[in-house]
Amino acid sequence: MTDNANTNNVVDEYQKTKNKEELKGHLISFAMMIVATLIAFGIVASGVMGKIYAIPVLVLLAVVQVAFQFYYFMHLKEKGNSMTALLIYGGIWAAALTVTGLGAITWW
Amino acid sequence: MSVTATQKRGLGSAIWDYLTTVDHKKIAHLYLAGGGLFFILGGIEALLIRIQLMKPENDFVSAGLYNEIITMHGTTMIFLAAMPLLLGLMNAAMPLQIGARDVAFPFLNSLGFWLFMLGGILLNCSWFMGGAPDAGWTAYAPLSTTSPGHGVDFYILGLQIAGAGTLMGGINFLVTIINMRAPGMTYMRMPLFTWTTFITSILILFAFPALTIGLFLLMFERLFGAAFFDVSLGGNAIIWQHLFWIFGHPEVYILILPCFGVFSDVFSTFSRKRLFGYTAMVFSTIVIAFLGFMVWAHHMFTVGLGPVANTIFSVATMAIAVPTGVKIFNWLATLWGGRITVNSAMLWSLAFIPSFTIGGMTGVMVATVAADYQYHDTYFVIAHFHYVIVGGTVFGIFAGLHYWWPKMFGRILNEALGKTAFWLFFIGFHLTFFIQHFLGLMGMPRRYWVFLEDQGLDTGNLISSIGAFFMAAGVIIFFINIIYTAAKGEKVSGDPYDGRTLEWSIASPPPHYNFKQLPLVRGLDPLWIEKMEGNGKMTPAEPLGDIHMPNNSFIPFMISFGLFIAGFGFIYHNDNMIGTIAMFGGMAIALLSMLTRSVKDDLGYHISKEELEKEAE
Amino acid sequence: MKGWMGKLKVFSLLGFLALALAGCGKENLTALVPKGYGAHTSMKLIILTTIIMTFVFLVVMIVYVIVLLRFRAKKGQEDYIPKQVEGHIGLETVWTIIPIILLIIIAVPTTIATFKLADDSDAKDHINVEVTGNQFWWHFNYDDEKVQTSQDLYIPTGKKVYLHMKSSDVIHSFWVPAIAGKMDVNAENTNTMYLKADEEGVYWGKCAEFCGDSHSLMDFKVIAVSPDKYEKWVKDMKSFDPDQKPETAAAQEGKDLFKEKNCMGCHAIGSSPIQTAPNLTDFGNRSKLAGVKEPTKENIMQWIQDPESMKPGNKMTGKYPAVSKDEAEKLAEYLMQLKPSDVTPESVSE
Amino acid sequence: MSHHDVLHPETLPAEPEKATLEGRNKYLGFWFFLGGETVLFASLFGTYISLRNSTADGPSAHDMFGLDLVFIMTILLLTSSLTSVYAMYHMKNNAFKKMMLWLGITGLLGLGFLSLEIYEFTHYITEYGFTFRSSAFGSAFYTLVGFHGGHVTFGILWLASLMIRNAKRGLNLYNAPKFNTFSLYWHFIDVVWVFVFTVVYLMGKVG
Ligand code: HEA
Ligand code: HEA
Ligand code: HEC
Ligand code: CUA
Ligand SMILES: [Cu+2]
Repeated sequence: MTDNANTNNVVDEYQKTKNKEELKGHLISFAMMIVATLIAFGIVASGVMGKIYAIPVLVLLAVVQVAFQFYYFMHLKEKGNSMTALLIYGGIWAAALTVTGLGAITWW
Repeated sequence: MSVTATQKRGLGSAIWDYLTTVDHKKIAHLYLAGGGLFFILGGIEALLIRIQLMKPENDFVSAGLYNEIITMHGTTMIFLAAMPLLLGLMNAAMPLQIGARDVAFPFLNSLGFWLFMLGGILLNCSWFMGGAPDAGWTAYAPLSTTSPGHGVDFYILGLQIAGAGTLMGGINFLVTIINMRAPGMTYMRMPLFTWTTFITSILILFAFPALTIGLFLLMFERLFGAAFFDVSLGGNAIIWQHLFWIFGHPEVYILILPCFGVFSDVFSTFSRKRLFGYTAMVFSTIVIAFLGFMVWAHHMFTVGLGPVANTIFSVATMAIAVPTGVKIFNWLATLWGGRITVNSAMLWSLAFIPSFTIGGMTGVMVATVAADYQYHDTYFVIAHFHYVIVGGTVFGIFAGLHYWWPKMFGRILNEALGKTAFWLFFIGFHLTFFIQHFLGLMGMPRRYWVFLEDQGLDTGNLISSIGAFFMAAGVIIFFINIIYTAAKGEKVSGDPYDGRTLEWSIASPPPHYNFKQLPLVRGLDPLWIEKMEGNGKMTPAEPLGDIHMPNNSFIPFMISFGLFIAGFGFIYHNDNMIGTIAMFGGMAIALLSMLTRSVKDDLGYHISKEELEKEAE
Repeated sequence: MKGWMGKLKVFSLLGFLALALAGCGKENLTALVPKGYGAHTSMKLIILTTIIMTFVFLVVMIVYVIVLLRFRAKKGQEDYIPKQVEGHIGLETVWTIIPIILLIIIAVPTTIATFKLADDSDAKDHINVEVTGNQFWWHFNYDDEKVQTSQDLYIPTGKKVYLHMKSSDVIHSFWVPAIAGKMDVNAENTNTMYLKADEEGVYWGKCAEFCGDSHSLMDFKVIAVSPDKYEKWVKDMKSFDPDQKPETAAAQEGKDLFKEKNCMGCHAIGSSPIQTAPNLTDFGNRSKLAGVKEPTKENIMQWIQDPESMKPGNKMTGKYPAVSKDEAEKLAEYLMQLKPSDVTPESVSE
Repeated sequence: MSHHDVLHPETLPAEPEKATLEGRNKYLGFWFFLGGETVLFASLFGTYISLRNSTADGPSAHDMFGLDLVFIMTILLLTSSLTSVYAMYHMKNNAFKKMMLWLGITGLLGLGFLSLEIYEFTHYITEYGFTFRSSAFGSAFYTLVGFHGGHVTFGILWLASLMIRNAKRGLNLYNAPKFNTFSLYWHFIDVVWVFVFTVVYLMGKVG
């Protein structure tokens, strides 16, 4: 097997350190996501919180996780992605309306 | 491939060329032909409706058949006629307007078309296979979940397939506009039609998934025994209404916004003026789209959502009148002080202003919730939406066709025929639909197969029916015009109207690579700027070089065809073995075609600089 | 051809046509001649919005006509290049603000009216009727009074009558244009609305939500009578004895057939909880047969023998043994003499 | 740029996935697709939320759901998101083999997730007789979670075909965008799962 990728590997050192730093950011955000997940499961498993408090907290934790995913793992924060980000916000807006609409007013 | 080479080839290879084309200009032809065909179908269905309602207690068609006709009329007109015709115009003009050689995803573009076409054919096969869908274009559960036969299944599968195609079209346009604009073509220099294509695509992207899910739920319910809408198992049929209208309301703006773009371009071209209030026009388009997602429940005022929800949605709906009004007045201001030429394209556009304003105003009237308790589900609503859809969308499509016809085909549509068609249609349109406002208030609900004698509804319905025939006459003359023009129409240059935007800076019809050299854009109405500065033509932004072109491909057709077969399979898999085989076989065809696509590298080809030089002007 | 002139002609023609069109439709059906609280409420908004819309339309049309008169290309203007105006912030503001004001003028009374129409806090002090929508007929249950009826809804004038509406199958919509706006009748929840009629009369009701083949034949009547007559009607209905012997022999035979042919399996006569088919207690007083046909003997016979020919897709067809012409006549005879009360649609429509 | 440059570039730029117009288009187009998917899943979530108590006397969320299994599934999927980040890191460093290795691990974690989900479904069906047709809640549950599972399945198939097709080719400007789109997709699946476990399982347990 010829791995010709290695023969022309000219990613320079500067780039490599930059990539590495990015990776560090990813590791931290991964850790945060795990923590958020643990808290979420913990709340439910231990039953320390009443329903009225638990649900908003759970939703909040989910939103935090998603922000990490979007911004770090999926690189939404990078410049040049502003149009993408704008549109995704549009999508999230439409999605939020949909969920509220269906979830809240169906049974009114 | 030069123009002469294209002409020399036989019919077979021409068909093959269209089956495999990934050229947005040819895909535009396909969309226009397909959409036109379905427009005639939907129009014939409309005539049948009007014949049945010509006199009280008519028995021209049976109740069951009538319900199939109105369902198919609404579904066909919205999904298979209006939208594809608009996508056709977008494909024909938008890439040229931004100075692009191509769209971002030529392959997807072709796939989008074939999905629409085969989805539409699948839907219409229902006529020959035991009956068309009969639950209205809105397919409210539980009427749709309990409708016997396979009609509604055809509706589900047909729209699912066609809808997937539309979604792809939307994504393709978005990326094209963001990534492929010519040098200097900033967002705020884009022609209004490009802007509205952009915003419409966003609407498609965020609205269609709700329909997709709605249709999935309906399909699971009808074909696989799910219980989303089945009250006896805890289901709730109102969910369907929400999903449908979360899609459905943005959908009506999908229908009108592109036409707003057409009118903006036409008005500014034929009054020889720059569009008045360009920024306000762009901004109002965005506001309409934004608000468009927050008003869906205005179709559900009588469902019993309660006064809080009803008033919120009512006020949000009315708010849309503001940005739309901004548009109307900016158009008037564009015309004001201009040098107005009235040709066919302009006639349709001028007629749009009063017609659409009436439709918009009745829109605000039906948005007035406590009054909508009277209007809802009556001919008043029918009148409202035909005023906006026919007076807005259909007029816009006609205007766009007349406007860009010379660009697309190199020949200009005949003016005398064009004007005759316009007047017949215009008069017929008001005759048909104005009276319906009164019919509704006088107590005529919609989707009524017959109306009874002695209810004061006879004259109104008769007038309405007569009007429909005027419209038919107009449409027929328009088609005669097309044939006439194809045979002996006047040939025109690249810029027959003293145009302002980039599409008029190249030949008619454009070469398949559009721009030999990408133009350098120096402002809004780039061609006009160059003309005013005495250059007469665009300055190139790059030296002449090789042009990269995508390869033709038969795979889009095959994928769509596979899904088409699978569609039949899903519908019949509960009935017999052939259905099951078709289901798996069709999916296999589609998946294998997709796999072929992903495994085979497709890098396109290059037109060399030398060839381009040889093709010199 | 001159665009604007043609258009003007068309518009004025249409205007006259509209005026000439028999006023406002048929009395007691049209929403344009309101005779009940809900319809008045809607009508006020209809008038308000129509005035505002006419104003807006006139403004648009005046500018439009001026534009077309003044700015069409004239001969010798081929090379004229108009001033390329970018826009005007002041104008933009004006045509943003004025519509907003107009909309506020509409929105405020709309909100008030909507909350008023939805207010059911005083329901228990009034008459309450359970309404059931069925493909393709209506059932009315006066639960407090223990009275059942179908197709014809009797209400007292000047009083609020609360309707609690539910469907037994698909969605329907209850609409009596002259008295009140419509409300959907769903299977998953009970919707409430109220009627309040100004004056006596037989009002046409329609099903406004698409519900299948005979959606257009799902008419019903609201019979508004004076409160005294209403009390009498309730009393008569309550005291009706389904077992009482019919006067003629043919009717008696019809009564027997009604059992024999299994009509009783679906149709109740008298106050019975059965709701699979219209309650026929006061069938002899019905203003229409099956909601839409004249209740003549011939029509009733035809209905009994072949309901499909009158109402496609109805739920009676094929559910009972065949009925001969003779039998149908007797059944009709029996059903037509079911007149528990002299408070009838005729008694108010004169 | 000639074909040769795309398939056999002399050097790979820093962000190979966005170096060509095709690559940039793909990247952007895929983001938009995910935007559409957001509304798609929102519609399913909305439906689920409004039907989650409509059990028609059948088993309810509280009766059935156990947290242990879901926790393991969550960790598997979250980790797979991280491993795909590693893969992209190596892609940017032009280390093809390492990229393939991490992609492989990602796929395996996905498979693990999927098997647990299948196990979970069969468990509900056999233990509780809780099916797609049991109640509106049943339909909504299997549809929502199943749609997500379907996305995972599709992702695994997609990954497999990408890895097999490119096993012998190394990285180039033609396939780098493809790997990158896959990783976007995979993160998105993870995002959706965060909401699935929150809304369906955790909130189901809470009541
Ligand atoms: C092209 C399609 C299109 C467009 C553009 C619109 C535009 C609007 N529509 Fe319409 N509508 C439909 C297509 C469309 N609609 C369809 C198909 C249905 C029925 C579906 C079905 O049930 O089958 C429907 C139904 C429908 C309903 C539901 C009625 C019912 O079933 O009871 C409502 C209710 O609010 C509504 C409102 C509006 C409003 C407020 C606008 C506004 O956007 C209009 C805005 C425009 C103007 C107002 C005119 C210009 C403005 C000015 C000159 C400024 C000044 C004006 C004022 C201050 C008023 N529409
Ligand atoms: C884009 C959308 C669109 C368009 C363009 C139209 C166009 C027309 N529509 Fe309608 N319509 C709907 C969308 C549309 N419609 C929808 C969504 C519904 C609701 C459905 C439902 O309730 O579910 C509806 C419902 C509807 C009804 C109410 C039915 C009912 O509730 O019972 C009526 C009744 O008059 C009607 C009439 C018409 C007429 C006369 C036209 C005319 O403008 C048509 C003009 C065109 C022609 C007349 C074609 C002429 C062509 C030929 C004659 C062939 C010539 C042949 C060759 C050239 C080869 N439509
Ligand atoms: C399946 C049960 C069923 C049986 C059995 C049945 N009917 Fe009916 N009937 C109905 C239904 C449902 C309607 C309402 C039809 C409609 O309006 O859509 C109806 C309507 C009627 C009406 C019109 C009622 C009105 O209020 O105007 C008459 C009269 C009638 N039936 C008579 C009969 C007679 C007589 C028989 C027996 C020979 C009979 N029915 C047997 C179901 C039944
Ligand atoms: Cu009942 Cu329409
Ligand atoms: Cu709407």
